[in-house]
Amino acid sequence: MSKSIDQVFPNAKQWLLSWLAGSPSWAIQVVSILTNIFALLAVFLTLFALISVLERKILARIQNRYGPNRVGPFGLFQPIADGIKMLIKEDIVPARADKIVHFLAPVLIAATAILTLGVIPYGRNMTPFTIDGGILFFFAVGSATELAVFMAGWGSNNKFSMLGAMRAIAQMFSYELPLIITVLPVVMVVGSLTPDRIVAAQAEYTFGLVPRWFVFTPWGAAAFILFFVSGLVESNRTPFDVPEGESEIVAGHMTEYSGFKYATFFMAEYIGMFAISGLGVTLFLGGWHAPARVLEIIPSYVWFFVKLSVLLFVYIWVRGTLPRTRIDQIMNVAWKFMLPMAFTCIIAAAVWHYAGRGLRGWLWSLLVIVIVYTALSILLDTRRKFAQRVYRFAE
Amino acid sequence: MNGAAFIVISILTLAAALAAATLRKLMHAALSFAVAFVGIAAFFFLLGAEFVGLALVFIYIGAVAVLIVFTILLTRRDIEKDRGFNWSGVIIAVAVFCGLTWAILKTASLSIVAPHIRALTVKRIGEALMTSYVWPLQCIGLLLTAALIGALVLAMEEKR
Amino acid sequence: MNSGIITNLWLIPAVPCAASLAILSLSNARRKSAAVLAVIGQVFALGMSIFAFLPTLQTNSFRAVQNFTWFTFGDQALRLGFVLDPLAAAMLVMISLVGLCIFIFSIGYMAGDKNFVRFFAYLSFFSGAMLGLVLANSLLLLFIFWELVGLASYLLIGFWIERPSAAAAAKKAFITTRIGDMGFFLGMLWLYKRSGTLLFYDGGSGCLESAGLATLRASATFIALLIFCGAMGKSGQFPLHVWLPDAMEGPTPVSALIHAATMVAAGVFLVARVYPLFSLGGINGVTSSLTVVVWIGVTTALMAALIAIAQADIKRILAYSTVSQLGLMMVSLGVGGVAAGIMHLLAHGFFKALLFLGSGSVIHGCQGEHDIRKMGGLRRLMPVTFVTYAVGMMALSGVPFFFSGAWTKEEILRATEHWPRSHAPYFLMLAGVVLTALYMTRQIIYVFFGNSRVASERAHESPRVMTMPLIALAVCAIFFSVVLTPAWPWLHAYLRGEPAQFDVARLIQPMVFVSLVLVGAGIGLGIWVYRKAGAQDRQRSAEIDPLEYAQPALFRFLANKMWIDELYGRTVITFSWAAARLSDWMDRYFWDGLVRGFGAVGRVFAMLTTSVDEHGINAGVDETTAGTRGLGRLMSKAHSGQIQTYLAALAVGMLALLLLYAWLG
Amino acid sequence: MTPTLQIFLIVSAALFSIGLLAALSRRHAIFILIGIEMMLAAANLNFIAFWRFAPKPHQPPVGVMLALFSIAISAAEAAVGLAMVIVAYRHYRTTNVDQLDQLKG
Repeated sequence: MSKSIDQVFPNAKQWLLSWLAGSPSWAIQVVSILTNIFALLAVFLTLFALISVLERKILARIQNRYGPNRVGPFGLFQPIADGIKMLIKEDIVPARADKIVHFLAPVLIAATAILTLGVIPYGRNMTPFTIDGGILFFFAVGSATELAVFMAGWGSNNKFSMLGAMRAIAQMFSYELPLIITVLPVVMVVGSLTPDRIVAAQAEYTFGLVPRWFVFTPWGAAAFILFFVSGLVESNRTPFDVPEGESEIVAGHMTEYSGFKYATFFMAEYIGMFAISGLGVTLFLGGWHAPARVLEIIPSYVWFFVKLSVLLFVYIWVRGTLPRTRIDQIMNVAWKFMLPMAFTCIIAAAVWHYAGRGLRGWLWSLLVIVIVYTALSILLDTRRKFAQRVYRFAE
Repeated sequence: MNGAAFIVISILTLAAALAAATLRKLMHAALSFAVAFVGIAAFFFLLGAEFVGLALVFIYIGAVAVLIVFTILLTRRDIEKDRGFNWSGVIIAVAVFCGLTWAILKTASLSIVAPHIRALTVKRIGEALMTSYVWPLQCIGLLLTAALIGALVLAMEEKR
Repeated sequence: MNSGIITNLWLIPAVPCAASLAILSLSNARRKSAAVLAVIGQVFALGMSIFAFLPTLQTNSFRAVQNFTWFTFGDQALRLGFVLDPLAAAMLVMISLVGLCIFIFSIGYMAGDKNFVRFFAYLSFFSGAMLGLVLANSLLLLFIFWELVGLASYLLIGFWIERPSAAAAAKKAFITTRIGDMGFFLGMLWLYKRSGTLLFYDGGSGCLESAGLATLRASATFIALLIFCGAMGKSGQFPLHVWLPDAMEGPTPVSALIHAATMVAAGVFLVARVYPLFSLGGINGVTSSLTVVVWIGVTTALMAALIAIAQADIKRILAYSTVSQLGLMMVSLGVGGVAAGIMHLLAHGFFKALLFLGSGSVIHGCQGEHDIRKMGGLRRLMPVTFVTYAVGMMALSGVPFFFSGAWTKEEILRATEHWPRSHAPYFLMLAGVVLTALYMTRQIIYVFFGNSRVASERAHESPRVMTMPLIALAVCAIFFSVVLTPAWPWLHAYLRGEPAQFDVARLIQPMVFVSLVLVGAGIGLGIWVYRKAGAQDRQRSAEIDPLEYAQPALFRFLANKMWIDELYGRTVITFSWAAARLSDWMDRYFWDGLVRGFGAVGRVFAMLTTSVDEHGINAGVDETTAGTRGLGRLMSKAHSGQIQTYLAALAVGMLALLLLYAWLG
Repeated sequence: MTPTLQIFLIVSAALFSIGLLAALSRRHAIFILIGIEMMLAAANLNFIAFWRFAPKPHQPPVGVMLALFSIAISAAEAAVGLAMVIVAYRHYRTTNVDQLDQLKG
């Protein structure tokens, strides 16, 4: 019974395709692909709508107010209202803008964001597109985001836009390195770039209770934290939202966009966030596997989305809690701290592997990480640099 | 191998490449350049070299194209519109194309269809890179480091 | 354990050298680090020396070597090595112990010097080189360290480079010892030619072992004498002793370390080390080379003792005393008392270092005054210095029973007494003992007794960092005698490789009484002669010496160091000058004229060929060049500087290749 | 219709010629770089095509390896080349290669 619930979506697709039994093979292929795309868009656009209102509500709660509660029950129809508003707004294009580039930028950014969603396994047998180098595909397509952001900045022919785009590209470039390098230990340990394999490698349980997710190894934990922070930067979220910091440069590269184009940017940002979180779940949090063997009766996709929601909640939580950092601090941390630590994760994973993947390896890799972390904090003089600031005149 | 896909991809690639070579606005040309490389990556996918295609997209769209647009941004003053066009180049290019095509068509042994081969997995490429190609790989690493530092030093603001 | 220390012997010289390099890299202000580094290096050397000393106690005639190939030329391998035997081990301990005391003393003595750091670098360097010299198992390696020691000595004598006299003294020391080293080097070459090896001990085939010695035969005498030249230079033997008193221009710790305790002993050590060469083919232990050694030693010892009586500089007196004692050691070696000579060398190392440091303390207390006639009454002002100095003085004079110098000196006298060739050295040595006691008494009366004079009025005791080494060395000078007494001649037996027996009866023997009488005579004479000198008060500080009063001509002769420097000035140096002038003249007029003559001939030929060139060959070449230049101008038109043109040319070239390919196939 | 090796090669030749066109005809230095990158890509396409159409498969896949290395090298070339363009622009205030002719013979 639980198995059929688990496989309800693949079975439904099979049933759908069985209607085309007599058609040529390419037609079946096309329909299959279209079904996948359709399902993806449906799920994630719904999720986008849901999260956009949830974020506002959670933020409101953090800031001790109510948040949207007028449209529909608990304000749940707010995104629909927002969507209608966005759609019927006037689409303003600056007179001296590079019209084509200005138009293509939101298209490209949304397209890349949605493409990256395609390789993540959402449940048992529920990977929309199985590519041999899925992880590489994720990053290859994701790197086009930078081009899109640049196009937005350039096409608007606006100083704020250009500056915002430059900032965004600078920080995205800087954090793409730790982001990718923190993925490497997982790829190394699993020996595959395929997300399905990575998920499968985390299937076992120690004593049937503690899952063998990579986040529970020292290198995995360290890599996950680095990955998460880099993900925050990649999706331009607080506390790393200098590219669109409204108090400094209006809205960065989105300054000259309005109406539906603006909504597209907004959506692309959220979908990028989903994709990064989804990848994090796949790589470190065991993908769609249940956290304990007994809990496997609950369908796999439910687990995936539960984990995804937890991560998204942390994103929102961080946004509600932390102030915006300065650009030079962001850059410093990327090159001086994140990058060396990311490399350390690779070494620690190797140590873990060669020490037998058991308790011994666990302790050794912990040692490596602790040593490098300590050395780095001494070298970078973090105790002094990150000390609480003393305000001498403000009190 | 799919003929329809081939036609679509080649038209896309060649059109984008031609746009990159001829468009007046530099920025549009650079973006067309990126599109052309997407097309080439698609070719690689079509030929079964997924990894190379992904690497191509990763490097060219993610890095080289961004570098080019940044360079355009930094040298913006005199190039809003690039007027100069050298027609002799067109003649030479066409001549080269004709020569090459003629040579290719003349060689009968080239008109073959692709045999069935084992899928080229990332694992196989990785094994080759780490065994028989490990020295070239190291050399490339060195070269990239040198290029990185060299480019930095070149582009750094000169002290006066 | 044995093999462990043998394979690691190289560490003993290496660590102080490394410390020296480390100190050199420090900035001038890092005084404390420099001193700490030097002392640590020295403590390490001392520890290693004691560690190396231990295995030599376990068996009699212990000897272990560690040889290695330095480099190979042709089919010949040049081999070096380290050796550990009682001789080396005893020297190691003495050098490192005395060195350590002097290092610590220097911290106080040099405290005000602005080149403190450099000083310690040199000291460490010297210590390392000296330790290496002692350990060398190859004449070549010994020579290398010998020269390094010479370099260190040069650097340290000339440490106060801003003083012209110091620079001159350093130069003098370097050149004088170099004259001796020339002989050493020649001897070494000769030895190598004869025996084909420079290793001392090499499992039976070394140059000091029977197989090696057999190849030498008659040439051994000359080789030994040539090597002795080196020893003469380093140990300040007549006639090459002139540099040693001048070397007192260096800082006092340097005098103590180099010119009393260790470096000058290198000559004696060298002779002891290659003793088989000297004694080869001797009858009753008498060979012609050893006879030379004896007479040189006797001459040096007496002459230096005489000169010392008439000196006024506190350090110069000690310097001549050193020369005299070294002569004594040479005599001992020459008459066959090798162990006695080395024993005296070791004992002398302790008490002479003590005396020099004591004089350093005195000089420090008297604001840098060297003249003993301006001191006086320091007994009350510097009690520690006085007591320790007195101990050193008595050890040097050879007061029996309690002081190390006495026993070793008696040992030497006993050996000299039984020399078959002649009894003259014995009696001359007895005279030397009296003289030693005399000049030391004179010095101590001038410096410590009587009234305060010009320089000693504001004298004060030195800081603890300086007095502690003094006390340590004084204790050593006394307790060292424990292993020297005839009752238990442990050191003697140890050096000779025999077991030591304990026998109280041997303590009382005629030589003790002879020595007691002689020393008593010397001291008594001194007190009698100089009894009033000490009492002179400060107004009469320029009072003439009692001896000068009695025998002015003799005193002047002695005070001017027997005019040996002047003699050299008139003879050797004048000759050198003349030779130099002659060479200069030859260079200028004779050889130059020859060269000019050839040049003139060449010039005539050159004129001839020039005319041929100009009119015959050049015309053709000019045409060719013009043509080439025109062609070049034509070609450079193609270099438009336009990248795209080049690129187009490339493409056209490719097209041409394509066409060629088509045409061919 | 299944594409043959010839067709791939012709496409690659066309790409090469377009790259050559960009490098030869445009006055802007960046176009020369773009053209060179396209020519290199055409060569890569050839490598992959020859690998794919080889009657006997290679082990290791030589063509793919060559293409990978060539991509890496061309990336390095692009980085250095663009840095040079920036430097030249800073120095001569132009990126027009016609005016960058100080080495004229």
